[in-house]
Amino acid sequence: MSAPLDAPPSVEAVVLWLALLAPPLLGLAAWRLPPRRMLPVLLVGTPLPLATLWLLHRVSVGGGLEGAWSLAGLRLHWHLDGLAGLLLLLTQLLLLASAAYAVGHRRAAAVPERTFALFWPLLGGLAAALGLIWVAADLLTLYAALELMGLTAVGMMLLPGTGEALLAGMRYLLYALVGSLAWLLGVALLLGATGRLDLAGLAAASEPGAVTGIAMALLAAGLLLKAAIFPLHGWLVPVHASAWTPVSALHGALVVKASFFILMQLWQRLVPEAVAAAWLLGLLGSLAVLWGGLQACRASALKQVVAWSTVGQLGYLMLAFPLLAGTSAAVATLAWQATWLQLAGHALAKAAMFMAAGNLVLADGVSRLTDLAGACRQLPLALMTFGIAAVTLMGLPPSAGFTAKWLLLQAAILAGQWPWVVVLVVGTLLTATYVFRVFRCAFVEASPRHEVRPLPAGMDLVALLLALAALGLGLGAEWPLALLREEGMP
Amino acid sequence: MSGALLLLATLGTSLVAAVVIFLLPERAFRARTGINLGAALVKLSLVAWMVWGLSHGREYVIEFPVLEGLAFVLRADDLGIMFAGLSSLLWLLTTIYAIGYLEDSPNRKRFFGFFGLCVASTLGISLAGNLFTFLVFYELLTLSTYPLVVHRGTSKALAAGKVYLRFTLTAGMGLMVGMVILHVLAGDIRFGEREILAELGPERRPLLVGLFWVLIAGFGVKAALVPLHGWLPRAMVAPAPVSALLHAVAVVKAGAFGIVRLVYDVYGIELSAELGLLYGLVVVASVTILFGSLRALAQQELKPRLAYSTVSQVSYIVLGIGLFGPLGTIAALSHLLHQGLMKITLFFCAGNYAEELGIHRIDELDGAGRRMPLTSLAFTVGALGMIGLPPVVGFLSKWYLGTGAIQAGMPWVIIVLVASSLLNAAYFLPVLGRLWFRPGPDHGVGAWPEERRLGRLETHGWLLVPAVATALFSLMAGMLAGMPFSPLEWATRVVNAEYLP
Amino acid sequence: MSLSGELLAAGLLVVLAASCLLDRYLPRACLAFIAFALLMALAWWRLGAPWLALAEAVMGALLTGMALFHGLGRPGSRSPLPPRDHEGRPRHQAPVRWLAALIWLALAGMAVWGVPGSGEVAASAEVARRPLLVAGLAIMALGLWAFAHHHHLLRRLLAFNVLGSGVFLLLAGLAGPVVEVQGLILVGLMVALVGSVLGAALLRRLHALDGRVTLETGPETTP
Amino acid sequence: MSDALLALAMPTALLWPLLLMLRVPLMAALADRGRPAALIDGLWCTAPLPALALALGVEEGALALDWWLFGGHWALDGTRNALLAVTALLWLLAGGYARGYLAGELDKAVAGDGGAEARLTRFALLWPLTLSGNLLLLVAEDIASFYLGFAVMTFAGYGLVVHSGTPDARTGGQAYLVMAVLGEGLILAGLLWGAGSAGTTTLGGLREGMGEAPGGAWMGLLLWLGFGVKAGVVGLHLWLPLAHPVAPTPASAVLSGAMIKAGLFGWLATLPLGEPAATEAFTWLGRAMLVAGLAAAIGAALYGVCQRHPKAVLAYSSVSQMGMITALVAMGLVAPALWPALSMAVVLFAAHHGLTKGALFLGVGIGEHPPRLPGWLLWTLLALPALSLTGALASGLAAKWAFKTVLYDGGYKVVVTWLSLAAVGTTALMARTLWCQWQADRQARQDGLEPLLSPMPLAWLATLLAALTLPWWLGDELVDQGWPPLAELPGLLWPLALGLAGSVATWGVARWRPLRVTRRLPPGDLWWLLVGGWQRLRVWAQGSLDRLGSVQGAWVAWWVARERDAIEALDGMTRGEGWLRRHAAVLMMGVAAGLALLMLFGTAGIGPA
Repeated sequence: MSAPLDAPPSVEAVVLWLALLAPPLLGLAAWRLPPRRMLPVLLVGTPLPLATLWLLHRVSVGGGLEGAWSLAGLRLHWHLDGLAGLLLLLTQLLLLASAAYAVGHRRAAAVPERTFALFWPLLGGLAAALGLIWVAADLLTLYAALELMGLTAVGMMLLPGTGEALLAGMRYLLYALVGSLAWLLGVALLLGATGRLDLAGLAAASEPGAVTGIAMALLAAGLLLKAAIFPLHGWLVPVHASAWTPVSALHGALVVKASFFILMQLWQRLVPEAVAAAWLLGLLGSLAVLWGGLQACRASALKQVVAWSTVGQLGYLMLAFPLLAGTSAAVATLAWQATWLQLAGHALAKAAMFMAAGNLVLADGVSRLTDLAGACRQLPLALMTFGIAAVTLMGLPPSAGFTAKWLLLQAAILAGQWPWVVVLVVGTLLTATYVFRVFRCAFVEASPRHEVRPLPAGMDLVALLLALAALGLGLGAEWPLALLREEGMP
Repeated sequence: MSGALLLLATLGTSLVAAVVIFLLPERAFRARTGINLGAALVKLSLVAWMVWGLSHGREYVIEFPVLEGLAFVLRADDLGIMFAGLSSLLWLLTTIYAIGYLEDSPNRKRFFGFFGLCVASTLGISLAGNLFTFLVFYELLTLSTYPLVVHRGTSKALAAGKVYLRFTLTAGMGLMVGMVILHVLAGDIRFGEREILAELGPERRPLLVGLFWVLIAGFGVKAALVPLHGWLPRAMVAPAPVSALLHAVAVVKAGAFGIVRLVYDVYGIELSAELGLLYGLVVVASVTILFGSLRALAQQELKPRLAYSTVSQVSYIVLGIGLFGPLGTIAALSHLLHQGLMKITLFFCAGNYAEELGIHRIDELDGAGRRMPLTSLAFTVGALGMIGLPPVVGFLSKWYLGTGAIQAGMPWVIIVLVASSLLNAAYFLPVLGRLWFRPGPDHGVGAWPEERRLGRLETHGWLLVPAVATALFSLMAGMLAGMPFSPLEWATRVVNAEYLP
Repeated sequence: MSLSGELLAAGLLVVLAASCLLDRYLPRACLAFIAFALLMALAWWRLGAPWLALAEAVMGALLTGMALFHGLGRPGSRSPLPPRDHEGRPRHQAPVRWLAALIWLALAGMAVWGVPGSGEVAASAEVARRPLLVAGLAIMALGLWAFAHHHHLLRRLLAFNVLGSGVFLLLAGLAGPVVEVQGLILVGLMVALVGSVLGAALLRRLHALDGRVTLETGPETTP
Repeated sequence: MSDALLALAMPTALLWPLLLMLRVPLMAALADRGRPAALIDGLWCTAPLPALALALGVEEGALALDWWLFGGHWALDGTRNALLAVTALLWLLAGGYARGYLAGELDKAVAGDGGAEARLTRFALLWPLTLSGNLLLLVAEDIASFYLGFAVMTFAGYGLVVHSGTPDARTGGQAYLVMAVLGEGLILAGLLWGAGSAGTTTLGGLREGMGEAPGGAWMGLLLWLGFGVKAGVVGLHLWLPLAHPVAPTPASAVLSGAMIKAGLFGWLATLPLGEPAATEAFTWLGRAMLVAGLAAAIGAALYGVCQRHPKAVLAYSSVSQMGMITALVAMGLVAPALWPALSMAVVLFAAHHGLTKGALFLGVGIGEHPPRLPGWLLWTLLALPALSLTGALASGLAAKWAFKTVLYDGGYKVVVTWLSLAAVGTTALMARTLWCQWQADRQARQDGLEPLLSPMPLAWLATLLAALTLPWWLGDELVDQGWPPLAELPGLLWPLALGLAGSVATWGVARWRPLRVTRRLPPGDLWWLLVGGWQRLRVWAQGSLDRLGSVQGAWVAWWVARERDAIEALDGMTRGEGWLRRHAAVLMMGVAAGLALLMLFGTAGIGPA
């Protein structure tokens, strides 16, 4: 985007855009020169989260940043507040982790280097798309970023090239495209009604009514499909089960949540008072929790369990809608914090869990749960990582999942919305059921030993660090949440 | 060392030990043993330091906010340090025991790692300064004990682990919901801020009663109150040190300690009495006491019998809480320690019999007193204490419970106590009779199921020493109950300082 | 631009879209789609968006068409797709799909009728765009129905492309050919193209792997 | 005696037996394998010596130990001294006797009999332990120590009862233990209740508090029955005739002579005897005790004469004698004014019975292994304590005279008459004992005599001597009634005459036509009924438990089946996933429609806002 700027950009803006645009460039560079070790990847990538940290510090001191580009008569807006900054930081950390993991994965899974080289530009594209989504403040940028994210994600899913992966990727592609068209239709209606594309202007110009409502309904349906919320989650599990581990990790952790993020942004700005519809979303979320949990309990392969768990966990996020719609400020603040904490905790934990599961599968050479017997002896670290990540997913202390669940419960109880309390309780128990099902299989002692392939130590380490981060976020939640609280809600 | 640092160091000792153990390779037997014992000793001395400090009026608090209006609080008060002292003392002994017990068995690294985590959680429970912090460690305890329960990896162990989780996780959820409701109602209640709930309006009273029972149910699962006790006898499949820890310190005590905290430090004893909650507690405890004893009587194997005995004995604590009055409170608090000492002795001994002679059933114990005199002596001390005979500590608890019941105007509790004593006698005396007075393989009658001759003494020294030590402790704590820093004295101090109504 | 011309164009668009979506003979359907895309380009031209028209002609008609025919496979090439779609769907589900598409249509229609007059859209242009709006709605509903109805992956790709075009028409019809709309449509076109290319390539691979032309797996595929 | 000395002497007296006990395993460990040490040596026998010295050397004294349990409080006074002296003396002599009695076991052990060695070790360990319990309970003034002593004595005593390990011993031990546990329970209940309402930890406080407490009589009843188990109150005496015959003779002697008296001491220490302030209910308790005591005194005599084992006869005699003492103690509640004088008589009676019964029991052993004494001398010596017990001689006469005068002075002639009737029974019992011993002696003399200078006869003789001379050495205040004038003798001796006459008559009848009744009246009377009832109860309980188990099994099976069904249903549901996957597009339209409808029409809000 080499467009003339309105005003000389601030240092912060420059840093932000550098941080956003660096990954694709790095990705392209890595395509030509694929990294063979983890350390260079980490070294090259580390400045990005550091830059974001600095930006966050600036934001917390001086309030949100915003700005606009002009491009052929179009004005494209962006803004960076606490939430966007935190999500950006989370994204960069996860990308870095999966990039590092991917190096090890390639080596351990013996993927041909040429095949794998494609991973890097796609990763860079995904990083740029996610970053754009967090900071975008108009629908056009959002649309472009969403599509970029969807296409790069599909591309990454297809990389293994197996029949399953192709099939699942095809399904993902079709549904992602249709979902974006539904979203585009909603955008069209909004644009027609208000003539604005920037979020702030849209919020100011739109008035609650049939048009906004229908537009939001169509748009939401599209985004729900992309976010794999029950009952539109059908494409998610096959995709996760067949993709490479770093890809599934990124996808489960971030990609589906980007759609949720957009939906939340629009919903809060345009139809914050649509209580009934918000309850429907909450209901869908609840069903997702139940359905995902039950399916995970019955799944037979390890990665499937993890994938189904994503379906279930995404449901928790949806509970934010009823808790934010038409409730008191106290409830809304609680629910707002809970949602983003849950998102962050789940992102870290899910990535860690996918990586741990990937390590188990890769090292053990089996994918079925029942074949895991003895894993606790042979692969203690991977299993431990899996366990720590599972603690967050179950929402047991001292994890981020726990703190988020505490906030959600508090919000639900304060608002008197008891059904969500039941959902949270049942969801936790279901999660515990499938998580410990894995452990029950792994703890079996009387089993034939099979050969364990040694994995690069970094793979376990990356996963463990992510899981520990999710755990530490539980008690260390005050810093990010304070940023969120200062910022307030849109 | 500042107060906060001391607290963190105490908590961190076992945590760091656990992490280091996880990092060590499986073969590093010596290093692991050294770390285990070193950490246990360091922790014990740190706790002793805090006991000394507390008795000199020092304060030990550390806190930081986790959420808006919700803090993570660690605070050593008299009551907490009592439990901390128990857990660190018994951790040391159990560690010694476990080192001997698990010699040459697989997965020791995992075992000791989670063992350390388990103790760290127990310590966290004892030092928690509000319900939130308590819950954090309470759930952590559930998680860290699971690998210990299923340690053997047999299908029976895994099934027991499943049942264990079903009970404890469900209870944990109930607890969490109850705590959140309480939080919504009254904000962040630090332990000891009893006036917050007491000052709520009368229209909140029914809600408070309901919440109380929800929370009691949550704690009651770990404390194995009937009918929430189902997991405990099944968890017997775990290795002996785990059973010992589970029954004596960690899990059941955590539940009982939670009830203590809830009644004394959150609701306040007066409010609980006003709301009529204590009578219900007494009834629940009485039913549990009798039910546990009756079930124990029906068991043919040693460990299940001990397990049901735990069900019965832990409820003494609850019973003491329910007896609104200083004596009942003293009974509850001191029994927290007393039961730990006695029960851990019994489990150590049961483990010794199983390890050395392969004995699991009671009728295989004939004449074991001659073969393993010190173990049998320790077992005898524990059993007599459970029956409530002086000078073992069990008598003190029973005495204070009985007199407390009279003071509380519930003389029928004495019937429960005496009936429980008789039942205890009925299931322990035959065991003792078999140990000492029946001719067995050492008298030339029959043979041991699986004799192993683990050491030059009657069994492995690492196994023998802890059992004898805890037996001695429970004997001394009873005989020297009038000495300063004895459990009874400390409980009296707690009551005098904080809970006298 | 006369209204009747617009009406004619709109009607032609709908007819082409329908023939593209309903034809079981795939090469013909693809050809219909190319014609449809060219007509779309014409429509853009007439709306006063020449760049968009160019983009539509190049990306929508030419490149997408090529991609589709690549997906179909030349008769001489290795493992071409059967030119006719034999996939059937159980009859009893058809009403549900119709109903869903109609509700969708109704919703969009309600919203569309609610939109004009509220914003900055010029009144003169409004009338001229009305047929486009109707056509866009119809094409969108048709596309959505077809996407839900068809199993054959190529037909689903076609349906998706038609659906996209419908949405673009609606977009232009609602807000006029303003720069924002052009931007959105341009992005949409690019995405559609990439999606079609990717989809067609995938279809080839899948067909080459195990001869499948649908997503269905297992015994539930064709009851 | 100075406090400091007392503070040293009292723990010494209690700890000495324990030290000797600890010496046993040390000796056993030091001894060579296969050459068992002589565990029961002279030093071992000295266990009660410090206590005896304490009892005889100290008049009054108290010792407070703050660190001990709830605060230890040990004391010595008149009653305690007397009982302590008699107890210690009896334990001392019986210990000496045991040296000889167990010499046979030692020989067997040396010969390589592992069982004998184990039994010997056990005996050597438990004897001093039981002793220390017995001593502790006598000096304890705080409830905890008292209960501790009582419990130690009771449970360690079990080991002495089952010493021989035969099935009979097992049965006797079982009866002993069951009744003891029951008694402990009752005592604990009474103590807790009493101490709880009085808010005290000492026996004195308990006694005073109980007299006035509401429900005090019920506490009294619990304590009476609880201690009554040990003291052989009728109905609770079942263990006595079962345990005594099977226990080794020295153990029987201390059981019957010393440990039974612990029950009596329990009454004296806890019941508000002679308290004028005690409530009316206590009078009723006293009456019940009186009736029970007299019933025991007479009933046990009637049942006892039908026994064949001399020790069983003696056990019933103990029940009978303790019944008489119960009746006397009861008078302390019925007529509090009499108690100061009566208490002396009770203690004297108890002391007399303790030593005399000890001598009699030891005599049974002597009859089985007769020393080289002329027959007439031996039989005179054996008959002397019997006569004393009937109240015709020495300490017996003094004791009888003591309570008779007090009761006469108080105007309770009826009680005296009943007691005299009991004395008739005692005479019959003694005659029966001697007869049984005569039978055994004839058998034994054929097997050979043993030398006089072995510990057994010496200990027996010493006991005899101590028993007969009791009034002269025990203490002046206890025998302040002095000796009866000659004119009163017929009044005191007629029961003896009557009893003798009856015995001779019965003997004559029995010679003419053997009485079968002895076969049908086994020792332990009601015990066998209880055992029968217990068996039936167990069968019933087992049956119902089995039924319960099957119900539970069905319940569990039902739940397992439901779980399986649920999982099947779940699997069915999860197949719905395929449907969801295929119809995602339609579902998206549905979701959009639902959302839109709610947006349009549901703005009023379904959910609570």
